[in-house]
Amino acid sequence: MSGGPHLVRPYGDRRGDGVVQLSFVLPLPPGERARQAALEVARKMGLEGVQLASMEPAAEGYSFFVLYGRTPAAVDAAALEVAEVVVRKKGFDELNQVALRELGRRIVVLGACTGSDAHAVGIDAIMNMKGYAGDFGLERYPAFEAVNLGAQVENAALARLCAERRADAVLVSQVVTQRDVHRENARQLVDELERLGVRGGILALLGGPRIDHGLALELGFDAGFGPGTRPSDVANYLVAELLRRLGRTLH
Amino acid sequence: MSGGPHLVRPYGDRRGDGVVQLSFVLPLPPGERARQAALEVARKMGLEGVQLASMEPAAEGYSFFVLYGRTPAAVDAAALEVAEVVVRKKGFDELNQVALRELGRRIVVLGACTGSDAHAVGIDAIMNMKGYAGDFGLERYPAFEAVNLGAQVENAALARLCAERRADAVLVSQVVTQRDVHRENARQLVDELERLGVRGGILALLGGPRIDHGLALELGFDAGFGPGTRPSDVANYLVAELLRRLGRTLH
Amino acid sequence: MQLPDGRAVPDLRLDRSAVERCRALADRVADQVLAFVRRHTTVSVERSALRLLGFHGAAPGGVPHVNLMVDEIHARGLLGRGAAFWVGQAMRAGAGDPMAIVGRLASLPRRPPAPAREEAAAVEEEMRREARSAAAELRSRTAARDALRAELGEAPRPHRYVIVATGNIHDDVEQARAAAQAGADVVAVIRSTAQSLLDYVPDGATAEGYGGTWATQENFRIMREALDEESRRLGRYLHLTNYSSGLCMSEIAFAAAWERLDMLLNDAMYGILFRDINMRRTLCDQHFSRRICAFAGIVINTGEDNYITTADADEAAHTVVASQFINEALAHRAGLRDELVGLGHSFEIDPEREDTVAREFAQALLVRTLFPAAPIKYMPPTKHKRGDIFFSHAYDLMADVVARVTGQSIQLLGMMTEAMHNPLLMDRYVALKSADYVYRAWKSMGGEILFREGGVVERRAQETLGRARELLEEVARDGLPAAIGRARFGDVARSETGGKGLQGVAERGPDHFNPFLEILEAA
Amino acid sequence: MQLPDGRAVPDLRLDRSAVERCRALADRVADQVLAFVRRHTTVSVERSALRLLGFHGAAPGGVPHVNLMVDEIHARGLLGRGAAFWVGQAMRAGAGDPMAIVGRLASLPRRPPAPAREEAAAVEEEMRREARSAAAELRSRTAARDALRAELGEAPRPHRYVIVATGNIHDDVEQARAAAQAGADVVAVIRSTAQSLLDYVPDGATAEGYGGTWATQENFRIMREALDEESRRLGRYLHLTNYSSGLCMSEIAFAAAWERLDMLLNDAMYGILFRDINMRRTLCDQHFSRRICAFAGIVINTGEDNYITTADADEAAHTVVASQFINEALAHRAGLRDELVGLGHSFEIDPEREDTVAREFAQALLVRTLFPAAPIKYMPPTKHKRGDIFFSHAYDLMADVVARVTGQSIQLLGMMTEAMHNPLLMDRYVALKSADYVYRAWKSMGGEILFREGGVVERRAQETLGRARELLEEVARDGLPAAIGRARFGDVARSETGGKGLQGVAERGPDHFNPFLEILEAA
Ligand code: B12
Ligand code: B12
Ligand SMILES: Cc1ncc(COP(=O)(O)O)c(C=O)c1O
Ligand SMILES: Cc1ncc(COP(=O)(O)O)c(C=O)c1O
Repeated sequence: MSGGPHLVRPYGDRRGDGVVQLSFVLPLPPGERARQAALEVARKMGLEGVQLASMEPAAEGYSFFVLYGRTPAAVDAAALEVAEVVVRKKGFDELNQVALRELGRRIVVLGACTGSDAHAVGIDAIMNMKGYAGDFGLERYPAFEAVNLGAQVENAALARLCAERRADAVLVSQVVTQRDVHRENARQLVDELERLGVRGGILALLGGPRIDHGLALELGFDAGFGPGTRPSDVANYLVAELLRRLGRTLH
Repeated sequence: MSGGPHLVRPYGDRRGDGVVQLSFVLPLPPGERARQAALEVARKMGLEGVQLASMEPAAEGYSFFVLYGRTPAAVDAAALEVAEVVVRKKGFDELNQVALRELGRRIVVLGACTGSDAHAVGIDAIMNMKGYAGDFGLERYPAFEAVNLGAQVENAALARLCAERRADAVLVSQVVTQRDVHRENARQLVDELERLGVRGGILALLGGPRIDHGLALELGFDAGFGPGTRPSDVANYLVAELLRRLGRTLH
Repeated sequence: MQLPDGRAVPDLRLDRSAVERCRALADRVADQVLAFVRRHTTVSVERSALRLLGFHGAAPGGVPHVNLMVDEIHARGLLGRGAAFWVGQAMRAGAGDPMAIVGRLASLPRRPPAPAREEAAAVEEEMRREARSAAAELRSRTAARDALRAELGEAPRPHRYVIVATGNIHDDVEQARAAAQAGADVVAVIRSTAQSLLDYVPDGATAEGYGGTWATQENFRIMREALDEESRRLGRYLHLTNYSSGLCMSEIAFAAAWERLDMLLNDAMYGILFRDINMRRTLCDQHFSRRICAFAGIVINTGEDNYITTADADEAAHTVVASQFINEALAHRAGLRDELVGLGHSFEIDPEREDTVAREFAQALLVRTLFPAAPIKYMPPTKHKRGDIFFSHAYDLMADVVARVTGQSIQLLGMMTEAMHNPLLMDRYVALKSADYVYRAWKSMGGEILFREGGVVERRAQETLGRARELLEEVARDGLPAAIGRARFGDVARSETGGKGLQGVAERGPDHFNPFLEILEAA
Repeated sequence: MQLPDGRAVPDLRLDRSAVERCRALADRVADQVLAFVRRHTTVSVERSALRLLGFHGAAPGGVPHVNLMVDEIHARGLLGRGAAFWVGQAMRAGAGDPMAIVGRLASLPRRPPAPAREEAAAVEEEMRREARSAAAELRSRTAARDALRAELGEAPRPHRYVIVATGNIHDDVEQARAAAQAGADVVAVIRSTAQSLLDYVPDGATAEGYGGTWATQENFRIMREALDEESRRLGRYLHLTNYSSGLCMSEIAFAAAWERLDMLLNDAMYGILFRDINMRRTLCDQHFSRRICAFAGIVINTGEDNYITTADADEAAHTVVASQFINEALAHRAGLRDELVGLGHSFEIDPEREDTVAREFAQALLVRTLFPAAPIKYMPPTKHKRGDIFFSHAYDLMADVVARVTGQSIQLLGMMTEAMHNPLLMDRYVALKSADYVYRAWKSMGGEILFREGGVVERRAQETLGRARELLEEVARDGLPAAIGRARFGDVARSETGGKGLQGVAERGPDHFNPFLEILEAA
C-alpha cells in the first residue's frame, strides 16, 4: 500500500455504494409490524435505502428476514494496524539443512489439542507425517523431533511434559470455542508453563479455525494460526523465530 | 399487542442475543488487512463479538466476506406505527351482490403497468379472468367492469382514458425500480390525473414487488399492494373504500 | 446419447417421425414468413446498409446520421428503391460529409425523375465497391476474434453466462472483469430498459441507464476491448453478448458484428410478445440481422425462455419447443449453421409443485436431443424466485444440476437475488462458485444416469413433443400471425398490424438496391 | 429396489455371496466380543440395575446415589456378585433411604461372610420382584410413547433430523419447538462437550453447558414433555434423541428409556476412537445399553459417519461399511430388531474433487441396499464445510438430493454454518425449507433413475463392498482390538488396556446377580 489513506467501502453494483446483505430472526410473527421492526433494526445498524427482500415464517412467533441496504461505513485500509505472522518460506530440504546446521540439534516440538476439546484433525494436520493439503507434517522433518499427543490433553500434563522434554515449542489446538472455553483453556496452559518456570524458554503457538495471531498474542502465546494453515508455515515460523531468539536470522 | 412496550432483538441461539448474519464485498485482496477492514466495517455497523466466517477471493482485488455478530439494536415493536391496508374479506358471490346492490352499477376499473415497464404479469394476476393463486381476477367479477391495458402504457394516455371512461379506480403496476424510476413514473400519473381534474373522483392503487402501502401514500396514491397480493384483496378493498366514500360501510 | 462435443447425456427415446414432421411444419411456417420478408424492407434494414457504408456517426443532437438520411428518404416514399441508392446518388452529386448528404436528400422532390440507366448503374457499382471493401474489413475483424478464440481456447461446456447491468459502461467493465476472474465464460451487458422500443441506436459511451446500459457501438467496443485483454490475462477466451431484439435489430447486429461480439440475443418473437413491436417490421429486421450474424459468425440466442415467465412453465412447455423449431427454420433461411443457432429454454416450473426436477429433466433433455448441434442456452429460474436468497440459491442449484447432466451448451447462471435487483458482484461470485462445484461433482453423471423406460421423464418428454407438433400443425395451417393472435405463445396476443414500428416497413421496388444484402445473400 | 416402506430406489447389483460372507465374518467378530462381555460387568452396568430399582436421585454434592453405592461395592472388589445383591441385602437389613444404604455398604468388610443360602435367595427374590414391577412400569411408559406415535402418525421418510445445542434446556425447548414448526421430524439435543468422559450422569435440569446441554434424566423429561405437546399441536409425531456413547452408556440408555426417547446415539466405537474410552469397558456398557434399547423400542444410531471426519471419506468408505456389519451383528446379539438398528453413514467426500456425487450415490445406495430394513441415518457434509455459507448451503443440497434419491430413513440436515457454530434458529429454518424443496422436487426420482451397468456408481459400490469384506476378514481373524490397534477405523489407534474407564470393569462372579439383566435377556 502507498503512503496515503486508502478509504474502502462495501461494493455491490457500483464502487463505494456501500451495499451489504443482512439476515436475522426476530421474535415476531410475519406481518406489517414485523416488517417495520426489521427495517428499524437495519436502520439502527446505520443502513440506508434498506430493502426488505424477504420475511419468512421461521416458526410460530418468529420471522426470518433477508435485507439489503447501504452502509455509510468507510474504513481506511492503510491506517489499520495488522498483526500478522509473516514467514518468508524455504523449501523442505533447505529449511531442514539450515535448521540443523544453525542449531546443531533437532527442534523438540510437542503438539496437542487441549482440555476437553477432542478435535484432533487440526493438530494432526500440522504434526503428522501425512500432513495437510499435500504438505508434509512436522513429524516428517528431520530437523524436528515432533510429538503429537492428540486430543483431550490436560494442560497440567502438557506443561509438565514440556518441562521434562525441554521442548523448544508447544503447539496447541483449540477448536471448540463456545462460551469462550478456548480462551480460558489456552490461558491455563500459559499459567501452567509459567508455574513451572519454562514459559520463557519455549515458543507457544496457538491454532484453530477461530484463532488469529492477534487473539493468540492476547492470550499470552507467541503466535497464532488460523484456518488453512499449512505445516510448512509452522515449520518456517519455528525455525526463523528460534534463530531470531539466538540472535541469528534465517535467510 | 398489549399496551406496554414490546422490545425485540434479533435472536440466534438464545433469546435476545442479537445475532445477525452479514455479507459484503470490499475492494481489497484477501489477506490480514482485508480481514481487519471487514471486521472494522462490521464494528462500525455497531456489531459486537464479530466472527469472520469467510473471506473469499471474489476477484482480483476484491474479497467477499461472510460475518456473524451481535447487534445491540433493540426495537419497541409496540411503538412502531404501522400503515397497512386492512380488508375484512367477503366471499366472491357475496361481495358481488353487495357491490351491485349498494352501488346499483358496475365498478369501472382500469389497470396497467406504466411507463417503460413491460412487466405485465403482476397486473395480469390482479385483472385477468384467470387470476392468481387460485383466486379469480377482477375481470371475473360481475360487479366490476375491469379493463387491463397491459404494459408499457403511457401515463398521459392512461389518465385520459380514466377521464373518458369515468373510471372509479385505476390500478397501476410498477416492477422496475432501478434508479427509482417507479417513483417518478407513479407520481407522473397522479399529476396527469390532477391536470385532467379527475384525481378526486378516482381511487388510485399502486402495486408491485417493491411497493408497500406507506410508499403508495407517499407517492400520492390511495393504497399500495406488495408481493403476494391476491385479486380478492383488491376487490374487497375497492368495494369497501367506494362504499365508505359514499358514506356507507361494507358489512 | 453422445453430443458432437463428446459429452454423454442420458438417452431419450423419441418418435423420429414426429420430429421430422415438426421440422417439415416449421419449414412451411418459415416459407410464409420469408415470402413476406423478401418483398419488404425497413428503415432499420436500410440504415444497416448505410452503416456498412461507413456512416457510424450522429448529429449534434445525438440523432444518428443514418436516421436523418433514411427518414428523409422514407418521408418521400422512396425507401423501396433502397437507401444506398439515394445516398450514393447524393454522394456522386458531390455531397461529401453526412450532413451534406442529408441536405441533398431533404431536397429530393416527392417524385424524383428516374435517373438515367447508366447513371443508376454507376451509382450502384460505386456503392457495391464501397460495400465490398467494408464487408472485407468486417470479415477481417471477425476473423481476428475467431483467431483469438482459437488461440486461447474456450472453457468446457456448459459455458457459464452472467449478466452485468450497472447502467454505466465503465462499472460494467469492472464487474465483467471481476466475473471473468471468478470463472464466467460469457458476459452479457443488459440494455437499458426499453431501449428496444427506440427506432435508433444511441451513440457513444454512456454512463447512465435504467436497469441496464445503453447498447451502443462504442460501448460494445469498450467492453470487447476489456474482455480481449482479460482473456489474454486469464488465458481463457471470454465471450461477449448483447441484445438486438427490438426496433433496431439489424443495426445492433451490425454494430455487434463490427465490434466482434460472440453472441447476440436475437428474436423477433420476443419483441412481438414482450415489447409489443409490430410483427411484420421485426420479422423483416430479424431476417436481415440474422444474415449479418451468419456472415459474422455470431451465435444468436432466441428467447423462448421468456414464454414461460408469462405462461405456466409446465403447461406451456410445448410452446417453447414449437417455437424453437420455427426459430431453427428461420435461422437456417438466414444462412445460420446449426452451430450458430443458440435456441433458448429454461428451468421455470413452479417449485411449489412435486416432481419438478423430473419434468425439468424431461424438458432440458428433449431440447438437447432435438437440437444436438445447436449451442442451446439454458436459462435459470426467474419467475418463481423469491426474496429468500437461501431458497433461491437452492432453486438455482437444481438448475445447475439439470444443465450439467443434460449437457447444455450455455448456462445463464441463476442469481439468488433475482427477485430483488440486477446482480451484485457478490451474487455472481456465489453463483459461479456453486456452479463450479456442481459441474465438478456431477461431472460424469450425464453418461451415468439412465431414465426408466416409460418413466415420468420419458413420458413427459414425449407428451411435450406431441403437443408441440399439434401446435405446429395449427401454425403451419393458419400462419404465424394468426397463432400469435390467439396468444399461442406466452399467453400474449398480438395483431399483425398492431404494435410499434409498422410505419417503418416499406415494399421493395422492382429495382430495390441494397449492396449489403447482396453480399450477405452471396456469402 | 423397493424398500419395506414402499419407496423405490435405484437398483444396485451386488455380489450376494460377498454380502453373506461379510455377515458371517461380522458374526464371528460379535462372538469374540460377546465372549468377553458375558464374563464381565461394569460400574455403569451395575448402576443401571440400581437405577431400575428406583434410585434416581443424587446426594447434596450432586453425586448420584447409585455412584456412591457402586463405588463402595467396587472399592471392596465385590462388584462381581452384583450391586443389586449388596443393596438388597442392605435394605433387608433395614436400610431405608439411599444414604443409609450407602452407609451400610461403606461398613461392609473387605471379605464379607457368605450369606446363608436361603438368605441370599430371599434377597434376590425381593430384588427380582422390585425389578419386575419397575420393568413393567418402564414398559407402560414406552407403550404410551408408541401409542402417541401411532395415534399422530409419522412424517414420510427421510425423517428430517436437526440438532439443538444452546446449553440451556429451556432455550433448547424453544428452539426445538421452532424447528418442529419449521418441519423437523427428529430433534437431537447435543450434549455438553466431553460429558461422555464423566463416569456419572449429572442430575436435574441444567442451564449451562459447553457446546451442548447436559444429558440428564430431568432434561430428557422436560424436552420429551414439550415435544409431546408440540406433536399434538402439529398433529405429527416428533422424535427425540440424545447421546449415550461414553462412560455412562447404559445409564443414559436407561434414563432415555424411562423418559420415552425415540432414538439414541449409541456406539462403543465412537467412544473408543474419538473419546479414548477403554474398549473393554465400553463394549460391556454398550451391550447392556443396547439390551435396554431393545426392551424399550429405542432406535440406536451408530457413529460410522465419524470415521470419515478423521480418515479420508473416499479412501475409508469401506471402513464405514465393515463397521456397520459389525454393529449390526452386535445389535442383533443385544436383541435389537433390524427396525431398531439405525446405522450411520455420511456425505463427506472432499468437494474439491471430481465426480463426488457419483461416489456419494454409490456409498449411500450401497448402505441402503445392504441394510434395507434398518432405519439408516444419513449425515451431512461437515468436515469440508467452509465459512462461506452460500457454498456450504450448496454442498448440503447435494446431500439432500442423494438422501432423497437413495431412500435414506433419517437425514440429519446439514447446516450452512457448520464450520462456525452450533445451529442458529435461522440456520435450521433455511435447511428445513431447502430440504422440503429438494424432497418435493425429486419425489419420484428414486424410481426414475437407473445407474448404468458397469458405470462409475456401480463399480465404486462393488469396490467398496470388496474392500469392506477384506477388512472384515482381518478383523475376524485377528479380533476387533487388534484391528483398532492398527488404526483400521478413522485412522485412530487405541489399545485394549488403554483409554479411560478400564478400572470400572469387573469379572462376574459365579453367583453374579443382576435382576435387570435377567429381565432384558428374557424379553
Ligand atoms: C471433525 C469434527 C468433529 C469430530 C472430531 C474428530 C477428531 N478426532 O478430531 C467429531 C465427530 C468427534 C466431533 C465431535 C464434536 N464436535 Co466437532 N466438528 C468437526 C468438524 C466437522 C471438522 C473439524 C475439522 O476436523 N476440521 C478440519 C481441520 C483440518 O481444520 P482445523 O481444525 O481448522 O485445523 C486447521 C487450522 O485451524 C489450523 N490449526 C488447527 N489447530 C492448530 C494448532 C496449531 C498449533 C497450528 C499452528 C494450527 C492449527 O491448521 C489446520 C490445518 O489448516 C467441525 C465443523 C467444521 N467444518 O469445522 C465440527 C465442530 C468443530 N465440532 C463442534 C462441536 C460442538 C463438537 C461436539 C462438542 C458436538 C457434540 N456435543 O457432539 C463434539 C465433541 C467434540 C469435543 N468434545 O471436542 C463445533 C464447534 C462449535 C464451536 N465453535 O465451538 C463444530 C464447529 C461443528 C458445529 N458447527 O457445531 N467433531
Ligand atoms: C417475468 C419477468 C420479466 C419478463 C416480463 C414478461 C411480462 N410480460 O411481464 C421479461 C422476460 C420480458 C422481463 C424483461 C425484463 N426485466 Co424482468 N423480470 C421478470 C421476473 C423474472 C418475474 C416478474 C414477475 O412476473 N413476477 C410475478 C408477479 C405475479 O409478481 P409481481 O409482479 O410482484 O406481482 C404481484 C404483486 O407485486 C402485486 N402487484 C403487482 N402489480 C400490481 C398492481 C396493483 C394495482 C396491485 C393491486 C397489485 C400488484 O400483485 C401481484 C400478484 O401477487 C422478475 C424477477 C422476479 N422473480 O421478480 C424480473 C425483474 C422484475 N426484471 C427485471 C429487469 C431489469 C428486466 C429488464 C429491464 C432486463 C433487461 N434489460 O432485459 C427487462 C425489460 C423489462 C422492462 N422494460 O420492464 C428486474 C427488475 C430490477 C429492479 N428492481 O428494477 C427483475 C427484478 C430481475 C432482476 N433481478 O434483474 N422480465
Ligand atoms: C431474445 C431476447 N431479446 C431481448 C431481450 C431483452 O430485451 P430488452 O432490452 O427489450 O429488455 C431478452 C430478454 O430477456 C430476450 O430474451
Ligand atoms: C455415535 C455417537 N455417539 C456420541 C456422539 C457425541 O458424543 P459426545 O457427547 O462425546 O460428543 C456422537 C457425535 O457425533 C456420535 O456419533
